[in-house]
Amino acid sequence: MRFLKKELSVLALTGVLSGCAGSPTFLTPASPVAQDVAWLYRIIVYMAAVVFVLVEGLLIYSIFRFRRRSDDRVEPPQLYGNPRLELIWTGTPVLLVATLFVLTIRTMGAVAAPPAASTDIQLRIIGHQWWWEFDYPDLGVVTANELHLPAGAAVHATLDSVDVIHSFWIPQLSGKVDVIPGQTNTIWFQSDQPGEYHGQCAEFCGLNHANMRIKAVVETPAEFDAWVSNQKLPPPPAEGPAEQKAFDLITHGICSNCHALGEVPPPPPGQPEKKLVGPNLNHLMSRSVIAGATYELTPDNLKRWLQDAQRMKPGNDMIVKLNPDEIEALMAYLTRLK
Amino acid sequence: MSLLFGPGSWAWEPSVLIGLLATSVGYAVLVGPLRRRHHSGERVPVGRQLCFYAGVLSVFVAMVSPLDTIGDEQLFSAHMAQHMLLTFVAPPLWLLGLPAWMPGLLARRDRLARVGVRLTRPAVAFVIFNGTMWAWHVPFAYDAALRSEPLHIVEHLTFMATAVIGWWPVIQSWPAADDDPRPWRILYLFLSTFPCTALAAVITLSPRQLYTFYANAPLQLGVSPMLDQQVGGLLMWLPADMILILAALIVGNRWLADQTGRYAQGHPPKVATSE
Amino acid sequence: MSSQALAARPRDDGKERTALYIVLAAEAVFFGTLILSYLYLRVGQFDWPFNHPTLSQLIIPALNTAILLLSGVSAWGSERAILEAREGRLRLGLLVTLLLGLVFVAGQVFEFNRAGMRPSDQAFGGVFFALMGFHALHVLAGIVILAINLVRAFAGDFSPARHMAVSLGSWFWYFVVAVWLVLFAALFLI
Amino acid sequence: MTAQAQAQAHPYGTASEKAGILDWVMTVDHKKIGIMYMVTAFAFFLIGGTFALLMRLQLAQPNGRVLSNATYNEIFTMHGTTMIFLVVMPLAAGLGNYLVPLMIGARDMAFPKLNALGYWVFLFAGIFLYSSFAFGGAPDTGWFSYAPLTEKPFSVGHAMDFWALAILLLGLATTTGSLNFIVTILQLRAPGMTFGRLPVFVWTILVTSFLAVFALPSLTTAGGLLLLDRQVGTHFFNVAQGGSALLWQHLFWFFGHPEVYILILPAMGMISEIIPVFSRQPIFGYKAIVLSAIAIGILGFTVWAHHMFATGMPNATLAVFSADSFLIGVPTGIKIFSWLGTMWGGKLRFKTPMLFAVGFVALFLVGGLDGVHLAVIPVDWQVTDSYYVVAHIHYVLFGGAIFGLFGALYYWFPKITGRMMGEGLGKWNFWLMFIGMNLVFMPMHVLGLLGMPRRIYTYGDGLGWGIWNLIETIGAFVVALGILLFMVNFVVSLRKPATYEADPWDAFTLEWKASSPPAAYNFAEIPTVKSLRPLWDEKHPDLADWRVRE
Repeated sequence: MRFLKKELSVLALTGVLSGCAGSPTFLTPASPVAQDVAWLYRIIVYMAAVVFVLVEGLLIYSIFRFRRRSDDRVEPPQLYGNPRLELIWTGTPVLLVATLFVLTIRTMGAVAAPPAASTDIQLRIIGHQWWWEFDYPDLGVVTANELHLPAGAAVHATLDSVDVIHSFWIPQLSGKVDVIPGQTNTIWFQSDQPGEYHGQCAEFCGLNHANMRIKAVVETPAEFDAWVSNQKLPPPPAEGPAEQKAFDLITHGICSNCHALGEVPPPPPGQPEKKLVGPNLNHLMSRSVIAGATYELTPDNLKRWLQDAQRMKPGNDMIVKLNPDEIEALMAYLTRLK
Repeated sequence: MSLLFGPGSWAWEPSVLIGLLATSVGYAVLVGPLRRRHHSGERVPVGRQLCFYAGVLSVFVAMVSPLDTIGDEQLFSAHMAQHMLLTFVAPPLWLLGLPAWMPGLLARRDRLARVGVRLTRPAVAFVIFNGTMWAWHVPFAYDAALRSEPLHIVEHLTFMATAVIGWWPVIQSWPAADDDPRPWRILYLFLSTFPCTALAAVITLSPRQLYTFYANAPLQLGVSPMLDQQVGGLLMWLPADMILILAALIVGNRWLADQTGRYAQGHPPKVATSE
Repeated sequence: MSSQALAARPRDDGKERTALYIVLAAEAVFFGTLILSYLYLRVGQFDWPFNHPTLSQLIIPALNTAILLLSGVSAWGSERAILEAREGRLRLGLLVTLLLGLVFVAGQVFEFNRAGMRPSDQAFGGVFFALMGFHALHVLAGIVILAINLVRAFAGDFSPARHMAVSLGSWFWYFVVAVWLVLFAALFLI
Repeated sequence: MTAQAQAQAHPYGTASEKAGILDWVMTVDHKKIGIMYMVTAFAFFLIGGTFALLMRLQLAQPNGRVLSNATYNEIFTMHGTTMIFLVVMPLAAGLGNYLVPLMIGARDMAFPKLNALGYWVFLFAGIFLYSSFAFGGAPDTGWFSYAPLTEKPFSVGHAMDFWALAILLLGLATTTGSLNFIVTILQLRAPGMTFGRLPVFVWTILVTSFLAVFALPSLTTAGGLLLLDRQVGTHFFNVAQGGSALLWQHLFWFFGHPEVYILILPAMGMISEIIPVFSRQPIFGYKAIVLSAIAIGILGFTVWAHHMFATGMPNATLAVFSADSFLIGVPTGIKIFSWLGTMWGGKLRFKTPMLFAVGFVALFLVGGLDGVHLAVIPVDWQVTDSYYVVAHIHYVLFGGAIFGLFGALYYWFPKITGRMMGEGLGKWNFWLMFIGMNLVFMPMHVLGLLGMPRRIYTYGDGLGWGIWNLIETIGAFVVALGILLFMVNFVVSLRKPATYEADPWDAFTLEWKASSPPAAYNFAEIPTVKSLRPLWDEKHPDLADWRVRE
């Protein structure tokens, strides 16, 4: 049985190392940080494998070697201990863990700070139950769930939560950092390879913890700049009565309770700023995902969402009941928010 | 380098030097000639004597080496290291060097002896040692000690004195005959980790500077004040706990040894098997 | 049940005492974690109401502390009394301790209200409420023990040979006093 | 059922002669209380196991439709809470209750009434916790209930109040139990039973009890403050009002890490009794095993922050806690080697208890090794809160604690009932559980590495997680089958006529000197002990351990 287990683990490891069908694993890293950690992990796994084989080997050996023959009634010589031996198997682990500790410290130092002379992106990551808000203060861009990054840039992010504890994790780009209310954590990561990376909230944060995902899109600087300049555009003016109706719903109607559209207007004097619990709707259709990156953002899904958000993501905050012509109107306008 | 050997980096404070010298000589005389003359007790093994001198040495390192100067002027962490030497390194070493008969000499003055016995009851000693430890780390007390030299001396003296009291129940009662059963000493050491861990945790996890003195101390050797404070806390956290755990294991080891005789030390029986 | 009867063994003495020591140690850890929670919040929070306590703020807590200390003395007196077989003094000691305890609790409640604090005032309101409250609960528990002992004392249930209950009661009381001294220092003096 | 089993004639008159239901309710006998603990805990074990199967069904494939997210969250929370507080702890407490007095040659626990009280409080707390299902839903914030998710605004309804109250009650029950163990072991040992001759199992119970007594207060504080926040309106965990979200984690893990050893140490003690008997050797390096238990115990109180590596602590702090956590690997290694040393040069009999004990060693090793990985901070940042951690805790608590407990049940069943458990079914039971548990938990390592976070009720396809999850679900049912066989075996064995054999395993320690099942007073006369293995001394006067000293 133990053999089977060993095979399993080996098989598993190889499966993992070969990047297992585009899984979001730090063992197929897309950033220097993840790379260092992957390297470290391989080392310690091989160390563990040696110990594993050694000890299980001893166990299996003594199982077969010292099995009592059925006819044997003689007691074996009684062995009470062996101080020298015990000293050895106290000392060896000490050396092993000491090695591990040195490796740990080395890698921590290596991943502590970004390499000099790389372009920097400032990013504010804000965790909401159950979606991610990404704010690029220097670029004046705010988006949700879909994180755009230029390849080769070092991203310096601060993490805040508006409600409970979340944890930000895009395995191929960086390890986890908890997103804690009342405490601003920081993290940096950098991706040199354009591509799409799956991330997800890693600290249980309530009903839809499983549906609080991240789609990270790393693109060439050119593509990124194009994306940014598009994101800066104001929402298009409404054309025709239907769109006007939708526009009013969004800016003054029921939608405006949770959502903003483009620039958030300053609150009327004397009133506190409205706490927006939903993503900004501007450039909605420029995102490829909706509902905490749980679904592709297609017109059909958008319509289903407007019809019954609770069926798609039970327990989320969008509990409005919209009547069919409102939905038609909204579809007409929202689908134009490219 | 200049830190280690630069001018004024070593604090050749005469009072300290004289004190240490007097202690060592006094000890040497007590365990040497005086003991032989008055037959005050069995001779002290060299190892034990070395322990005592090691204790003196660690005080020397704490009080005279640059550790002292840096701690007093620049780094909380250095100051913490100094205090660790004064409370968790020197006192146990001294007590290891103290043969059971030596306090016996004092015990002839029975009033003093009675006080000593009271003070070194585990519960009492525990409170005195940890109470002092905590009291001095209250920000205003700590800052005050840093600002006034006399108070600073009082601080260090109380640290050492109470540490001796705190370690007494652990070390002194052996090799002398045992009144309190040894297992209690393991528990005593185990419980002693709690106040240490707690105090260290508060210092380490504090999001702000606790001690104004270091918050606006001069040159920080390139260490940010916050990091300095965290390192200081950690210097108390792990080393203190580890020393206590180590002590607990040594005590437990000796205790089990004579609870089991040679049993646990692995001597196979002479007869191998019975037919 | 028979097993219970048979469980009585010569080495049984000190069972209760051992148990009490362990309980008190555990209780100490409980209050320790409470105080740590308070310190952890306090080092993170800047508007602590007692950062520089004024005399007027301290007067009542100080009085309470004195009262509790006094009760500690009388508790000690009652224990000595029974060891010296002076039942009158024992009853007196228990009674005085009990009354002082009640006064203390009343004082605590008064102080908490006088400070105009509500449990929901910021975090520190909760801290005061929790620390003083949990301690007050222990004082009340101690008072119950004292009351029982008092009744038994009037029933002439104690003698130098039979004093375990009194001693345990006193020990618990010393603990309560000690904890308050720490709390007083932690809440009002630092 | 045990009652009726023992109701048959017994040469000496058993612990539970004609034990009617009232007899059980009123009893203060440590053996009956022990049995009640075990039966109750096993019932909870079946419930918690069912929850596990439900979770596995839901996760068997991407976008599973078996459970709603609400239900799933309740179920994984209750699975964790149940297995830790209502299964492993009370099972160990039950065995301890039954065995400690027998092993140290006492006639009962130090405080029999307190002992009974502890059990009833535990039972009530369990039922109370489960009654939350009937009152608007069970707790659904995970077994470590991180604030502020547990605060009123995010956990409306009473689930969290139920959880906190139940935890406080369980804390009370465990504390009374531990107190009882400590005093019993310190005060009621038979003449000659020095601490150097205490069976390792008794030692681990002693250490565990001290851990419990000093770790639980922190949990009590946490639970108390949470209740104050929810009911009185204080703000301990409310950031907006000067509270702190991390305060909960510090309080919880200061309890939570020692808790891990509270769960595993007794199991270690059990196999330290089983392996020597079935290897026909004394435990190898008794002193080392005892001291390592003590070391693990004390170290356990200093490392709690390693559960918080991702909370944004400064690197200096991280480094220290990493080092501290590594250290725990050392005494753990000593234990594993001591067990190997005990088997080495012995004559091994592979009865079911021994199978489980060896299984423990084989599986616990894995849990130890991947546990070390979690102390490697940069790696921890990747694998913490992923399925890697789930794999780790289950190799320790299922491969470790549960295997140890099953071995112990097989080993001491004859002592408790006067009957043997069936060997054939026993072996099947072992192999199914062993193979099954590896099928369930080995792939969890892989899933963790593949980026699957723990506690998600669903996952999309195209992430390469499906296949591994499917294997796990299959494995889960293999385990379930094994446990089913155990129950069959249990019932069948109870229906067999009793043999009342006092010492069927040719064992070493005092409990086998008493009759099976032991008389209410355990020993007609209290034996005098001369070594760690009093029965070995009796059977082999010329080889007696105490002679070895001459």
